[in-house]
Amino acid sequence: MKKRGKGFAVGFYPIGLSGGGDPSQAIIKMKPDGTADLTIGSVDIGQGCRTVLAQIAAEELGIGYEQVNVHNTDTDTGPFCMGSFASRVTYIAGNAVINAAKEVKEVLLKSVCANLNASPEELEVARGIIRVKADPDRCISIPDAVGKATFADGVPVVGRGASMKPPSGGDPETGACEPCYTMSYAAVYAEVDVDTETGVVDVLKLICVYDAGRVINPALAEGQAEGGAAMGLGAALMENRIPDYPKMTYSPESFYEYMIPTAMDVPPLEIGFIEIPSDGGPYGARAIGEMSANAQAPAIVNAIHDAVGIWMTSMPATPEKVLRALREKDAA
Amino acid sequence: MPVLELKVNGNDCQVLVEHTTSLLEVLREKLMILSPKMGCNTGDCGACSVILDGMLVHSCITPAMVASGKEVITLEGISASGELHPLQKAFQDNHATQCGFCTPGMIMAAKALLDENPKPTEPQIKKALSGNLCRCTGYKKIVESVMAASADNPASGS
Amino acid sequence: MALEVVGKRALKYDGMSHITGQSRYVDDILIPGTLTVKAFRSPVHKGRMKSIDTSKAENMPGVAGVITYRDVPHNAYGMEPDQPVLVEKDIRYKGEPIAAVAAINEKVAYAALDRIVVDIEEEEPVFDPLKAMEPDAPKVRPEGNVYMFGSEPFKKVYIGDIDEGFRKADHIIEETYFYPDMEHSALETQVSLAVPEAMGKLTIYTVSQARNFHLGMLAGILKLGGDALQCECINEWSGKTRSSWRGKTGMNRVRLEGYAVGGGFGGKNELHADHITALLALKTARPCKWRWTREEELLYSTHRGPWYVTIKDGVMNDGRIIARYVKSIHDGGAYIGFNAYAAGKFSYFVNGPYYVPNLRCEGYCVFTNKPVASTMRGFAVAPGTFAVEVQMHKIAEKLGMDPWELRFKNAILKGDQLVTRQVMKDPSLVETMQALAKRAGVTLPDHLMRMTSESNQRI
Amino acid sequence: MTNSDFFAARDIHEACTRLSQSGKEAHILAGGTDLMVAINRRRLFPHKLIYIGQSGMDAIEVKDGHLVIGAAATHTAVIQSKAVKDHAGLLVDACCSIGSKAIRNIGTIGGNICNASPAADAATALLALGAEVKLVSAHGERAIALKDFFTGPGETVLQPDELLKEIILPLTKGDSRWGWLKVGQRKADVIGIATAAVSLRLEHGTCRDVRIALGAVAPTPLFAAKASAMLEGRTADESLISEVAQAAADETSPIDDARGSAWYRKQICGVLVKRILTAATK
Repeated sequence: MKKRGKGFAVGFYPIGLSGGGDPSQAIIKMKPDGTADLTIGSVDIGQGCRTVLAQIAAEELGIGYEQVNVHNTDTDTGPFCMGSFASRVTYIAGNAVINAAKEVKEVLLKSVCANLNASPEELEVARGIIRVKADPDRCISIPDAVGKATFADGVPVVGRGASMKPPSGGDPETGACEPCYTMSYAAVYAEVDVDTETGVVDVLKLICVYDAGRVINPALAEGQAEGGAAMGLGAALMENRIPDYPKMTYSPESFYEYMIPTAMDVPPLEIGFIEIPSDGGPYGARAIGEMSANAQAPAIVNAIHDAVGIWMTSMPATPEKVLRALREKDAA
Repeated sequence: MPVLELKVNGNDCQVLVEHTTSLLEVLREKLMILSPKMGCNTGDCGACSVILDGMLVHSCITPAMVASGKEVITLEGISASGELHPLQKAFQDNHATQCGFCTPGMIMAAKALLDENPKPTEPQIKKALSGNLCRCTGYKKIVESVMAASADNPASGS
Repeated sequence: MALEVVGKRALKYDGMSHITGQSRYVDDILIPGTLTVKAFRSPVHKGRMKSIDTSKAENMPGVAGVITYRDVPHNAYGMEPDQPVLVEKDIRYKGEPIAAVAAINEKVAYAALDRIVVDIEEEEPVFDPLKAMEPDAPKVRPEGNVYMFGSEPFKKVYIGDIDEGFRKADHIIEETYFYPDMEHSALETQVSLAVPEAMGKLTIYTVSQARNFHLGMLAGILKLGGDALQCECINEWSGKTRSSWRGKTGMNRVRLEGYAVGGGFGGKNELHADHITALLALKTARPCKWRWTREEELLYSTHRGPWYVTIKDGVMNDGRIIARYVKSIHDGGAYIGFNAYAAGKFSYFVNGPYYVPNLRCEGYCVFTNKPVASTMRGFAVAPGTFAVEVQMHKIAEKLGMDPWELRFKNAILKGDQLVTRQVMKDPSLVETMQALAKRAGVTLPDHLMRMTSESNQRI
Repeated sequence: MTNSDFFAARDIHEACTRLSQSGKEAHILAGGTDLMVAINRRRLFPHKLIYIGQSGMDAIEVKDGHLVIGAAATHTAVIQSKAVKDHAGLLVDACCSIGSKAIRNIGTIGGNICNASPAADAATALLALGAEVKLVSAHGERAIALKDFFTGPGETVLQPDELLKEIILPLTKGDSRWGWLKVGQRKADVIGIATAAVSLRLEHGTCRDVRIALGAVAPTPLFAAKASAMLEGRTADESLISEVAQAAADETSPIDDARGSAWYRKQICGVLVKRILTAATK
């Protein structure tokens, strides 16, 4: 009948196109009321890159999140971004935004330093003001500073930023190269029930822990992790575009044939982050998008083994494949 | 061509349709009500979910003529007063949207549930939403949002 | 300075528009006069198109335009441009676009497809990558069914000496794993709306995840900037001199505009519809919209190609993995797409998060008569993660060792090299596993809980 | 509505008359959950639709010692009906596992039968409940046992001018027991790889009126006559249940398809029968 098993698996995932050479760029301009327009080329596919990049811009500029508009509408206005793939946007576009904000701050500090009787290096930007680090009472509000730069100095308060890992082609003999900035880490724990007569695997619980470095927005990071867990579950148990592989006999033609998990299929999920800063990511961020969907399948397969002693080396572990493996084990 | 008369989000509408036209096509292409989405056109994903005379339906496989004389509510119609529906607010506060494509149908499915059962349990919510696929969220924050909306609004209705 | 905004649960930028149904996706953009596009796709898995006659479709009332390969200025695209926009002669997968029509509505568009006459000589397809690798297999492509990485039929990466490692090892553990073909299943299918603008420019409303990438490809296909396109240049990833993936001029003639995107997961990293709607918009001088059906999406869009991963590990009695050989076979479908890149990415990270001093990976990328494989969440690493992580449990079972202990023993630590010789500066597997164990209620022995990635003290 | 393409029948008589006039050009439309999928996928181009959703054919009532369910009753109506709950609990369980809430709200029990899918959940349960169906045309009515209704995948004895009017079930009596089990590729909104429905009555420990039906394991929903007879009038024990389950599996003739192989279906349908019988005869 039903047998319980526990398993776990880990994994890591690189940030950015493997081999580098994938730039992201950002432009920030300030309006005279101290609000900002952040223009990027990165596409928001639902993961929330506009949210995260607006948070980074706001943090750097010392203004509120709601004060940042994000524009990523089209390729004429937006600066270059290689794309929203390879778990790269938070890290690479995030650094581009930081660099753009730095340039904005340079313009502003240069404009107001005389008013504050200090050199630009002696100033800092925080909570809507520019102030002298050593004497925080000597300060000017960001709207006033942008106003001065715009209307008194007549300079545009604009910053540009880019971030890119230079291409790393690799040694033709050994393949040695530096393919990525750094890695994110995943560890997933699964508990399953295996029905020994039908082969049905019931995943009871998934606990997923990630080191995504500094988490820029915990709610969005959880969302990625939860969606990744569901996709990993689908990969482990049901999803297959070519069920009769390698024959193309039964290619699914609708969502009634290609199964993805429903709300009923996703077990209770527990998501945790440890935040070990990365070397070079914005505020120590790593990535979360893709690595969140990888370790569930092996964790579930290892749990199935713990339950009934079979190795499901071929995914997905459909009821039929599990039952066949159980029968083979019994026969052996 | 048959004439279809129906009420959508409180407005009386008259449209010419073919006998095989789906309700989704009428909503999107004739009435320009765009929150119901076409995700599969086979009734499997739920992105087109609307409420027809109090019943949740997949508008893509509901023949438009079947809605004759009936009332359709779409996501646009649940905050007509200008205030967010408790479910909308809960979806926002609980970060339940990612790409947003399933969201209109998901909220309508949740509304149909709460209209019938103002205090559903978590398994009841999951069952009620199981015809609405979401590839982004893993459903957790969606289910939490429905729980939150039902807790805040004991007599949740439109 | 304490962080003020970063680290906060800021509400999603587009959350309010999602929950009120106001988010506009490409299919929600309604422009009067827009034509509906449908594609005539290959009915066979493999074949040779001897002739195509679209005149009956063109002459139908309500049909504004029909395109075939003759209408494509540069009929090749991709990372190493090898994929035709529309089939000229060789059909390499079932569903491959052969022609496309733009008509006043869907009904007319479908009726027009029924009037396109093609003469196809069907040929024997090959679906199994293992069969495709055999010398007498039907050829998916004239140059052979195995992608050549320079002079070798696989992507090779190695460090140390695996033969030496296997000699010293106390145990050899070998297994082959299979990772299936998956569909991204974003709820929004491929949609494209191309709108001719003044001065011969074009705006394309796109679901692309990578607009600038696709802008370059489209500039190459459409040749709107003149002829000086598709120069030979160093391919950034393969390091080989080949045609570039991007056109060299004309990027100011096309504007890719994106609205809300209904999910990607890697399924919108390849051109699916934008090139064809663009060609039809240019031909008809009217807005053209193409929304793929779910059936098209499942059968003919890009997908995660299946992988066979064979791992042979040389392991010591104390659990140290001292040698690993990995052979992967990636079923890439009919074209190169991102497949060669994928073989590289797979091999770079085939260590898993473990230190293995002697490692060699040979990554094959095989052509079969299937739609081209492409990127999908966890791209090229997910199959390796699956194989390596089940392998780790198998090793633990064989040694009678706790699988946690085995992973801590081999964990990548600060300063360790991967097979690429890239030095890990900030690894955190140890800490991630410790956190998981705590959450899962697994009590690990003190010596494991005391470990740190930073100290590089192997147990 | 008098439009010739779309005819909304106000009663069954109108529906029959229109059907006999239109012949093969017309399709009966009830909920449309199967028909519209076929239309949207361009597998079917019906010239005319005769809509029976407003024809009063959706009543569910106890009449003359029988439970009578109108063919146009939706699955949701069946699930919510007290009469069905009281007299055919098995049907409630089966209808709950059909599609999603939105499908059940509009899909009808008559549609589930007439579509004649081998995997039809309601049809399988109705076989186990000993259902009769009443077919009607402009020329008259006839009643046949549901097990004689199906002739193949998507094929039935319905004549071109006939439509399914209602489903007639015997009222349960005494200590009635039933069970419904389904194995699918996921937990909800799924077509069964195999399903099993069993109904019986315990009379002092003896099994009476045993009916075992299986879905998705034959060209039609399958009434396992031999297995049912094997248990009739006997006291169930573990070994008898195993024999009956095996007999049920032996009656199947499954095929390979995207959801599973014939081998797998044979393996599990017996398991499902065994589990239901074990629980039901306790």
